[in-house]
Amino acid sequence: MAVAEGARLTPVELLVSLGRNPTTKTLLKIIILVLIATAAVASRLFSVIRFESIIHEFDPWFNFRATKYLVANGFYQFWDWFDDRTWHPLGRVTGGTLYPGLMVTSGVIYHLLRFLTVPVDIRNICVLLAPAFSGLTAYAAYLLTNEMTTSSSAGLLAAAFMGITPGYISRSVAGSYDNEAIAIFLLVFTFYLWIKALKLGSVLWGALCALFYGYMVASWGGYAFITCLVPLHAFVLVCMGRFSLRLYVAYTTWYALGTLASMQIPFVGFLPVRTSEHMPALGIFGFLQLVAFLEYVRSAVPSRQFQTFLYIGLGGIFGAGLLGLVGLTAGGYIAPWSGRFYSLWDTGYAKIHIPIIASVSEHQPTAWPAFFFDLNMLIWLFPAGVYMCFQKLEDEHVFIIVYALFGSYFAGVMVRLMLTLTPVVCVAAAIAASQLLDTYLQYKSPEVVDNKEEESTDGTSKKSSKQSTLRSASQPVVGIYTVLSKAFIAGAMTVFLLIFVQHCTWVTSNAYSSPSVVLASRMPDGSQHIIDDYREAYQWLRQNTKEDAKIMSWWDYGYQIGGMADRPTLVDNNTWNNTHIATVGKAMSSREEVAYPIMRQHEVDYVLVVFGGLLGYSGDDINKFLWMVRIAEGIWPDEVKERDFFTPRGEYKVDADASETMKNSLMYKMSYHNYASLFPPGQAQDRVRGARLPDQSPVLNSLEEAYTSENWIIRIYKVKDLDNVGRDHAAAASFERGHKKKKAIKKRGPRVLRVE
Amino acid sequence: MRFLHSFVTPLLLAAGAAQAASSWSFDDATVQVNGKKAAGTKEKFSETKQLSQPITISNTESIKILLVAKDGGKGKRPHQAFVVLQDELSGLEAPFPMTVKENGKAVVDIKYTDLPVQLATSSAPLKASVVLASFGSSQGLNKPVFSIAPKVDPNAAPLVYEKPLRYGKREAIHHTFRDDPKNPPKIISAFFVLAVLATVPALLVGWLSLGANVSHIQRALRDAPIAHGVFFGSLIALEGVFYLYYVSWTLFQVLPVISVVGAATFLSGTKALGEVQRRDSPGRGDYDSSQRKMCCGNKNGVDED
Amino acid sequence: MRSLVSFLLLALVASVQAISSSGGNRLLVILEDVAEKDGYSKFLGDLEVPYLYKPHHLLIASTTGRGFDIAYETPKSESLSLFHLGERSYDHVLLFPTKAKGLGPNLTPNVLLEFINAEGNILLALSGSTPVPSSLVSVLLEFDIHLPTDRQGLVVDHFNYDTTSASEKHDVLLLPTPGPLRPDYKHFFSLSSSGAPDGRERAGERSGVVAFPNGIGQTLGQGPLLSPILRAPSTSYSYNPKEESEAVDDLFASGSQLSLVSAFQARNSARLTVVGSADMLSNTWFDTDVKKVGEKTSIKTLNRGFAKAVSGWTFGEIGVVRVNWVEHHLNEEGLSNASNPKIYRIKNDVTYSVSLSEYSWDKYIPFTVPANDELQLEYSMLSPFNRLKLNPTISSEDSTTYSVSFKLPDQHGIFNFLVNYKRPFLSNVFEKNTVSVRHFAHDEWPRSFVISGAWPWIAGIGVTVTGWLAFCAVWLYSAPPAKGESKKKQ
Amino acid sequence: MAPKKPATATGPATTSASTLSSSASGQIDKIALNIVQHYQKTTPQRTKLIDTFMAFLVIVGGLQFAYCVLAGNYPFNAFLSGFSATVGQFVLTASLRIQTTEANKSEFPSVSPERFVPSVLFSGQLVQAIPKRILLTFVPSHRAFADYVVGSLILHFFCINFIN
Repeated sequence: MAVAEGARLTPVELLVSLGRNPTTKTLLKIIILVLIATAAVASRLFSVIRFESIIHEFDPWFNFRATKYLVANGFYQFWDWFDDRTWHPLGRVTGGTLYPGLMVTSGVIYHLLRFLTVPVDIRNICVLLAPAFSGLTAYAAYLLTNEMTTSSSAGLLAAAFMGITPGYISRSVAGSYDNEAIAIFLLVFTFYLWIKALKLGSVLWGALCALFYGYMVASWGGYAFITCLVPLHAFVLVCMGRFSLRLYVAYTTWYALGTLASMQIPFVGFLPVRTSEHMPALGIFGFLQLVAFLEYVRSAVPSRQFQTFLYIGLGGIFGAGLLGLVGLTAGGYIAPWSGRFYSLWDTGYAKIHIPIIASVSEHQPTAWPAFFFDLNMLIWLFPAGVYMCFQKLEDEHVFIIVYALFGSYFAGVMVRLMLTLTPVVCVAAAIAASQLLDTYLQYKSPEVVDNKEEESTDGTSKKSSKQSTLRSASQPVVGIYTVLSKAFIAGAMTVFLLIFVQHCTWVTSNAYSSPSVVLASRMPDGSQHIIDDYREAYQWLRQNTKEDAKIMSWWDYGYQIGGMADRPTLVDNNTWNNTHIATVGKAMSSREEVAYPIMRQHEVDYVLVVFGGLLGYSGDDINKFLWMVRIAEGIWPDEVKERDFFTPRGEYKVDADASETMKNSLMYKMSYHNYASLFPPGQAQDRVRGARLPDQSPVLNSLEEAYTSENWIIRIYKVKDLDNVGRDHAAAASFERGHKKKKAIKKRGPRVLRVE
Repeated sequence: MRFLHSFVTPLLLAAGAAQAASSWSFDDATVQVNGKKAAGTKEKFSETKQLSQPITISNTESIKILLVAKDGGKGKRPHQAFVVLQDELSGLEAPFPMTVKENGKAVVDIKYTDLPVQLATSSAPLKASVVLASFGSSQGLNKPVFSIAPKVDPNAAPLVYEKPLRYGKREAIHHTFRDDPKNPPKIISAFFVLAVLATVPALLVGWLSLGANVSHIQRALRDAPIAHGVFFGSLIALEGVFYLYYVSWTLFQVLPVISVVGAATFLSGTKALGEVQRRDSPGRGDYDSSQRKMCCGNKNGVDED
Repeated sequence: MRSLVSFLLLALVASVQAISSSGGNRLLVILEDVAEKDGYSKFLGDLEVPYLYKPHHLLIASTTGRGFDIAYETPKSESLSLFHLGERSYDHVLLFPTKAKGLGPNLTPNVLLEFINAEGNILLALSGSTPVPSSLVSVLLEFDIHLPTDRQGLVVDHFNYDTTSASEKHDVLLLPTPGPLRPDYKHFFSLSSSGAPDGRERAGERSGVVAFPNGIGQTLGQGPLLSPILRAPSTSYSYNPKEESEAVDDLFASGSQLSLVSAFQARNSARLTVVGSADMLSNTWFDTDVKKVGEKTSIKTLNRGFAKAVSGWTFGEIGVVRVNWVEHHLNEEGLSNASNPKIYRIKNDVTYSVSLSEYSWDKYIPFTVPANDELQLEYSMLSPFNRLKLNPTISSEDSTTYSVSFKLPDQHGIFNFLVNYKRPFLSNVFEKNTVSVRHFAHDEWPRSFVISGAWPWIAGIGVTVTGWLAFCAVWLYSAPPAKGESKKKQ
Repeated sequence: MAPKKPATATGPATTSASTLSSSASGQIDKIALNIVQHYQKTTPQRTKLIDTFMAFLVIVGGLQFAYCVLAGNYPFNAFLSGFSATVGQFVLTASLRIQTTEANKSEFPSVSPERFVPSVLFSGQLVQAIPKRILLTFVPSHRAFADYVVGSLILHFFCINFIN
C-alpha cells in the first residue's frame, strides 16, 4: 500500500517512462510481490501480538512435538519412531502414520539456520512457518494466474487476494502449525507446474510437477484433491476433443513419476494402487495411452478404416478395463471408497456410519454465511472470473473451470475444504477484477497510458495498465469513452477493494487469531482478561504426576496433553483406532462399576474432563458427551444406548430431571462433582446449559478429585487403587463416611457355602 | 479367675464322664416329599435300614422328615438334632436343625429353595444323615439314612453357581504368531530372472539390425573429449550411486554425491549435447536443455531431504 | 522400666533385628487388665525378647524367645494409640478378649482398618464366654468375617470333645492339627508330633491334637483374601449360651463352614488372624493332658506349637516372600544384552528372571514353589499374550532365581512383564515391569535381494537401467544410417 | 506399443467365419497392414531405435507382470518398483519419441519471447542466470533429450528407493 501512497504523487511522465521500460516493470513487480508477501505475513501476526508466540489449538501441538523429536533424534529415528506415549497401551507407529512434510520442512529450515549460525528456537520456526509460507502461496497464486491471462495485473491481484483472504488465513495464522500451512502453497504451485507442463508439453515440467506433487503428498492428506483434479482435467480435455500430445507427455510424466514419488511416503505406501480414490488417475493414464495410440493409428490409416478400428478396438479395451476394475474391487485387491470419501458425497453418511468423523466440527457442511465471511467480495467476483475463462477457452482455462466446480462443491460439503476452494476463487476473482480495471482504466484510447487508476487500491492495478499497450495489441479493446463511467466504476472497485482489505483485517484479528489454548474475555471495563486454565492444568499434571502417569481424556485433548503436559494418553486427535476411542467413550458414558474395570485394564491413573459450566465455556465435554455416547454405541450397541441419555420427553438435560443413565454416567459425575457446593443452596446452576442443578452433587466412589483449575474448566481426577481389604469402592467409601455395618447384608438368592 | 475355673471343671466333670451309659437313637422316622399340590408318599426309614433309592426333589417341592428322638430308649429332646445333607463329591455339607418337642418328636421341612446352591446344583445325590446329640455323657448319633437327588426341572430359571475367585496357578498361554509370507518356488523366480536378463541382448540385436552404432564416438571424443567423457561418465556414475544407495548407503551419504555428480552432468551436458547438436543439425546451441537439467539436479536434491 | 528396656533395645537393635520378624518387632498386647497377661505367660514368653542384656545368648535363646518387644495396654488407657504422627507406633497388635461393649476411641474400626492399611498385623483372640466388642464385629464385617448374632456364640461338638475337662459342656474341642487347605498350598499349621511347627511339606503323619476350649466360631465370606486356618469338625456347631433354649433352632453355622481360626491377608500383605478361643493360647491349654471321646489314654495338646505357628504367621515370621530383584534382557547374539532395557522389538528373544526369598522365623531362605503349584510370568497388554511357567535356575543359600526365555509376540505396544503370585498364607508377590515393544525399523526388514521372490523385479530394474544407459549411448553416438560396427555396450 | 501392435493384430486372421465377421476381420487385417506399411514408410531410423527400446521395455514389463500373476506379489513394493520402472521408462521414452518426431513439431511451439519473458523472470527463478538469447533460440529435440535424461534419473532413483 505504501507504494500506492508514494505513486500517487509521482508525475505521469515518470510513470509512463517507467512503464515503457521492461526491466523497471519487472523491478516494480518484484517490489509489489515482496510488499504483498509482507502484508500476508504481517496480517498473520495478530495472534502473536494479541497473545504470545504459542502453538495453537490441537493438531499443531502434535506436529510441534513431532518436530522436536525430529530435530532431537534425526531423520531416521523419526522415520522409525514408535511413540509409546500415545494410545496407551497400543502405542502408535508414528513415523509410519504421519505426513512428514511439515516436520521435515521446519527441520531443514532449523538446521539451515543453525548452519548459518543463526541461533533460533525450533518453537519460533514452527510458529512462524505458516505465515512465511503464506508469502510463497501468494507468489504461487501470481504464477498460476499469469498462466491464465496475459495481463500481469491479474496475477498481482491474485497474489494480493491470496495473501489476505480470510479463507486461507484461517488455517495459517502464526502458531497454527498444521499441515495446511505448507500444503496450500504446494497445492497452488503444483497446479501451476501442471499448467506449465501442459502448455509446454515438456517432460521436465511434468517431472517438476511430479516432484512437488510428491512433496504435497508428504505434507497433507488433501493431496487426493490433486490426484482427482488433474485426471479430471485431462479427461475433460479429451472429451472436448482437445487431446494433444502435449497432454500425453505432461500427464504420463506426471503420473508415472508422481505416483512413484507418492509411494515413497510410508503412510501412503501402496494406497495409490490399492484404493479407489487413486483409480481415476490410473484409469486416465491407461486411457491416454490408448488415445495416443489411436492418434498414431489415425495418422497411419485412412479415416474410414479408422472408424471401424476405433469401434472394435476401443470398445473392447474399454470394456475389459472396466470389468477388470470391478473384478479387482470385488476381489478385494482394490479397496472400495473409504468412509471419509463417502461422506463427501452424502453429508448424512458420516453421521450414521462413522460418528468419529462427523464429530469433528470442521467436517460439518459449510454454512452459507461462511462463504461470505471467508471470501467477502471474491465470492461474487468468482463467477465472473469463471465466465471470463469460458470466453477464451484454452486448456488452462478448462482447468480453472473444472477446479472451480470441483472445489466449490466440496467446500459446500465440508467446512475445512473451503481451504482448497480459496485459491481458485482468488485466481478467478483476480482475472475478473483485472479485466474490469484494465477495461475501465484506459484513459480514452488503448495506446495512451492513463493514470487514473491511482485511485484504485494498491499498486497492482497500476501495473496492469503498464501492460495495457501490450495487451491492447493482443485483444480487441472494449471501448469505454466517458470519463465519468470510468471514474465511477474505478471508484466503486476501489471502494470494494478497500472494504475487502478492511474486512480481511477485521476477520483475521478477531476471528482467526485466538489460540484456543488460551481464552480471552473482556472485563466489564473492557480490558482483556486472559483465561489460562488449560495451561494451568497441564502444568499441574507435568509437575505433580509421575512421569508415566496415564491420562484418560476425550481425544480432543490428547495432543495437548502430550505436548504441554508430556504425559501418556489413551487416545488423541489422530483418530486411527476407532475401537480404542469407543472404549474411552464407553468408560465416560457408563456407570462407575462398569468404567472402573476399563480404566484398570488400561492402567489409567488420572482422568481429565473439561467443564465449562462455571464460566459459560460452551466447548466442554458435556456438550461433546453425546458424541462419546454415539461412538461407544457404534461398538457396544447393547451396552451404551444414546436414547437412555435423554429425558423421557427426548431432551438432553443435566439438571434434576436428567435421565438416570445420564446422572450415573462417569462424565456427568466428574463434571458436576462438588459443583453445587460453590453456590448457596438452591442456587447451583450451569451457565452453559442454563440449568439449575440439584443441591447434592453426585458421589464418586472409584475416583477422587485431584485438581480443578481456577475457572473449573479443567477437572482432573485420580483413579483409586483397589481396596486394600477387598471391598468394592462403594462399600469402602460408605465406611469412610462413617456408616458402620452392623450386620452382613443379606444377599438374595440361595445361600452359598464357602469352598476353598 | 477364669482359668482357675477352667482348672476345676475338668475334675468335676471327670466324675460324670466316668459312668457313660446311654446313647441317642430314633425310631418311627418317615420322610415325605411334598409338592405344591399333592403330598407324596411317606417312606419309613430307621437307623438300621436306610432307603435304597434316592429321593428326588425338584425346585417347587420340599422334604418333610419326622422322627422321634430317644435317649436310652425314651423320648427326649436333644440339644443337637440336625439333618445334615452332604455332597459327596465336594464334601460340602449343610445342616438343617429339627424342631423337637419335649417328647422327642422332631420334624424338619427342607425346601428345595433352602438348599445351598452348590448342593442344589450337585450332580451326585446328596447323603442325608441324622445327627442327634446333646450335653452330658450320653453318646451322640450320626447316621446316614437316605440320599436326595435334586433334579432341576427345565421350565424354571436354572440356578447358576459361578466359582468364587481362588488364588492358584492358571492355565498357560502361548502366543501364536502370524505366519510369514512365503516365497514362490525358486525355480520360477530363477527362470524369470533369466528371461528378463535375456531381453538385453535381444535389445542390442534389435538395434544392430536397425543399423544402430556408436561410430560417432570418435568424433564426439575428438570434438568435445572432456564433455562427452564426463557427461556419459557421470550418467553411469549416477546410476552407480543409485546402486550403492540400494546396497548400503544412507540418504545423507547419497544426496551430496548426487548433487556433485548432477552438477558435473549439467556442465558437461551443456557442451556434450551442444556438440551432438552441431553434429546432427549444424549451428544451434542447446544450453537451454542443460540449464533445465541443472535445475532438475537441484530439484532432485531439494525434494528428497 | 519399659523405657529402659526399649533403650537397651535400641542399643541392640542390630542383633535384635536378626531374630525379629520381617515386619518389625514392636508388638502391642491389649488385655482387659494387664494382670491377665500372666495367664498367657508361656505364649507371650515365646514371643518376648530373650535375655536382652545378654546379646551373645541371642542365638541360643532364639528357640524360646522370638525377639518381640512387647508393650501391654488396656483398651481404656489413654496412652494407647496405634499411630503417632501418622506413623505406626507398633508393628503388630495382639488383642485379647475384653468385657466392655466398645473398645473406646483408640480402637475404633477406622483405626484398626487404618492399621491394616498401614501394613500392621493384628492377632485377634476372642472368647466364647465374653461378648465380642461391637467395634471388632463391625471391623470384621469389613473383612467379610461374620460372627454369631448378638456378638456371642459357643462352639460345641458332642462327638469329639475333651472328656477330661468338658465331659458335661462339650465345649473343649479336640482337633487334629490342620492340613493344607488345598494340595497346592504351602501349609504352615500342620505340626509334627513333637509340636514344632514347620513350614515344610510334612504331610502324612499328623498325630496329636489341638484343644479349642470355650471358643466362638466365625463364618467367612467368599473373598479370596480370607482363608480358614482351623475349621470345625462336621458335627460341631455354634449356639448362643445366653438363650436358655433346650435345643438350637436358629443355627448360626456348623461343620466345616464354621471357622475356628481364620486368617485374612490384605492386598498389602498385612495380616489379621482371628483366633476363636483365647483360652487355647493360655498356659492352661498349652500342654495339658486331654482325652478324646472313647479313648482311654490321654494325650498332650499341641497348642503351644499351634500358637507359635499362628502368631508366627500373623506377625510375619513365616510365609513372607521377598522379591530380591527382577531382571529381563535381550537374548540375541550380536545385540547388546543390557539389563532391563526400556524398549524391545517384536519377535525379540527375551529372558526374564526374578529372585525370591522366603522368611522363616529368623532368616531368609530360598523360596520354593509348592509341588502342585507354579510361579507364572504374564506378558500382557490389555490381556495376557503369554503366560509361562518360571523355572528355578539358580539357588543360593538365601534365594532362588526363577527365569524363563521366550520370543516376544508380533504385536507392538506397551507391554508388562507381570509376576502376580498371590497365594493364601504367602505374602503377595506383584511385580510389574513395563516395556515398550516397537515395530520393525525401516532397515530391519529383510532386504529385497534376500527374498528370492523379488529377484525378477530387481533384475527388471537392473535391465531397465542398463537398457536405458545403452539407449543413451546409442542416441548420443549413433551415426545416422551408415556402416560401423557397435562396441561399448554396457 | 506402436511397434508391437501390428504383430499381435495380425495374429488372429480368421477367414473361416460368417461374411460379416470375416469382413470385419478382413478390415482388421487391412488396417494392420496399412499401419505396418505406414510405419515402415514414414519412420526415420532414429525413431525406430526408440521404438525398439520401447518394445524392449514392454517385453520386460510384460515378463514382470506375468511373473506377478504367476507367482504372487509377495514383496509387493518390489513388484511395484520393478514394474513401474519399465512403465515409467516407457512413457518417458514415448514422450521423447513424440517430441522428436518431425510431424509433431507443431504441437510443441518454440517458445516465443513475449510468452517466455514472464516465465523466465518469475516462473523460473531457476533459470534467471540464462542470457535471453538462449531462450529465444530454442530447440525441442535436444531439450527433449535432456528432459528425458532428467526424468529417467528421477524415475530410477525412486524405483531404487522403493524396492528397499
